[in-house]
Amino acid sequence: MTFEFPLLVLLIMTAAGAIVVKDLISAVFILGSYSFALALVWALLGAVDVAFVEAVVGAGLATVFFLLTLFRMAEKDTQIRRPPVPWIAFVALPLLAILLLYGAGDLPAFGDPLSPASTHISPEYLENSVEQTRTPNTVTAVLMDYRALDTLVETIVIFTAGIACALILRRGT
Amino acid sequence: MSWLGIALIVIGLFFLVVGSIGMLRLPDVFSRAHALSVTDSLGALFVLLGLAVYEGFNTNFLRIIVVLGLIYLLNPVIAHATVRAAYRSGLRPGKGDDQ
Amino acid sequence: MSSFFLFVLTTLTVLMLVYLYRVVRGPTAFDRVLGLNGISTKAIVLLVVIGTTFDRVDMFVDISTGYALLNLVGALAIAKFLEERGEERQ
Amino acid sequence: MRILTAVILFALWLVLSATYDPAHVIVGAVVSALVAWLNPALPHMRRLSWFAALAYQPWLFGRILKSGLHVSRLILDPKLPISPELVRHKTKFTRDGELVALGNSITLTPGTITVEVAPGELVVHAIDEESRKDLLDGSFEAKIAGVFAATEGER
Repeated sequence: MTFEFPLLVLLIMTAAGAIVVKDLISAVFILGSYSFALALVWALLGAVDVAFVEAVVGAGLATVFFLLTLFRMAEKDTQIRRPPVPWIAFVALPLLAILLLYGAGDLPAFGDPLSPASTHISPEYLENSVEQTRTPNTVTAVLMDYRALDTLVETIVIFTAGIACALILRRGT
Repeated sequence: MSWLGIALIVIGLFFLVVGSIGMLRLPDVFSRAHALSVTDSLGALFVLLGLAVYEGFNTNFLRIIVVLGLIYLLNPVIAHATVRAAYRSGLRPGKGDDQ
Repeated sequence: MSSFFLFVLTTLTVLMLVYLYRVVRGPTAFDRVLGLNGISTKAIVLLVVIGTTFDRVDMFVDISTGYALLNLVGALAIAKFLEERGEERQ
Repeated sequence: MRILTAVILFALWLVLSATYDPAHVIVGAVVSALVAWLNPALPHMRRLSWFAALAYQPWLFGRILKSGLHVSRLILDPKLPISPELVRHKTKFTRDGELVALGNSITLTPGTITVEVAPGELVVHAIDEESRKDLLDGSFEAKIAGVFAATEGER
């Protein structure tokens, strides 16, 4: 399945577009489309829940919150004035990229059955999750059952943040 | 059966491509909304219908029809809301406001 | 038959790029919203196509249903805010 | 009427969940009954004649196909022969149900899009002369009046 390639191109183009564009409102919309593309990548990898959260938070909530913020700002502040790029970035960033690519060469290939991650715990989940948790989707089973405490605390954090956002927004009106 | 599905998908792709071309060529917000409505109504309809037929007549067929029904109910609302916002904030069609 | 679906997926992604052009370039904010709506419609269709290739339509249809509903909420919110702002500026 | 809502919701649940063991089905039945009980019935559903509503869909699809082909030809034409214009479209509908159905159908049909809705009047953006004529011949109104024909609801 080589469909990852065009999707990754789309992902990089949206990310670059959000940085390059001149005013913040367009940047917000481009970030929204970036989230859609990223959610598609997650869906393609089979992580349906992550895709769903990405769509809800990235494309839905974040866009609306960003826009809410932008509409309370003066119009001149929504334009980006960027200082010129320092010359050292042109040297350092390619070096960093080469370093990361070099490191990525040692990672096991995607879907390699002999890598540590696929020999140690994944077979356990794949073989037992249906009868232990009665959840047809393994990713959901891992997220909601095997790591339930972790997810619970995460949910508490997100809930608190949501309440804080709601309070701040309410005080304005 | 699968050939019928593929034919429907190809027809849908044609309308999706036409919608994109319209998105590029048409001059202002109001006209571009028409291009989007071609994409939504016909392109998505034929592609999803083709996929449903390709799946065969089981519960998946019904589910794809549910998605299709959602698109048919919701996308006109979105298009209308966007165009109304454009209208109320002072844009008028016809002059081609491609700054 | 898988190559046909690969073709469909690639075409849809290229079409998303076209809408992305409208989002980046579009002179008014409403053009950007329209482009975003086009992208999300493509994303809904694309999800169902991915589901068909994986033979797991049941799983992917759920997300695309969620996408469709979320898309409505987001687009209505954006349209409402843009409307308010437009009235303020006149 | 609430029973009908519950049945529709339950059918939707069955289609989307597609696990038919007793636990899931019972949960679905309870949830859809609860939702139907907690929400007031939509006032327009009482006036809906279901047969006409079902017959309306293929007709609408025919209209969409026809005008979709027309708009596609406009878009692909190298000269781009469009003459977009806003039209004030008088209707005899004043109630929400009819207005929503009419506005939605007009927007769904390529070539015309509803811009403003008020009781008795719609502002419609039409892309060229032919779409404008299609809108003016009033066939949408006739069909939708048929869909909402059962007027025993008082409102």
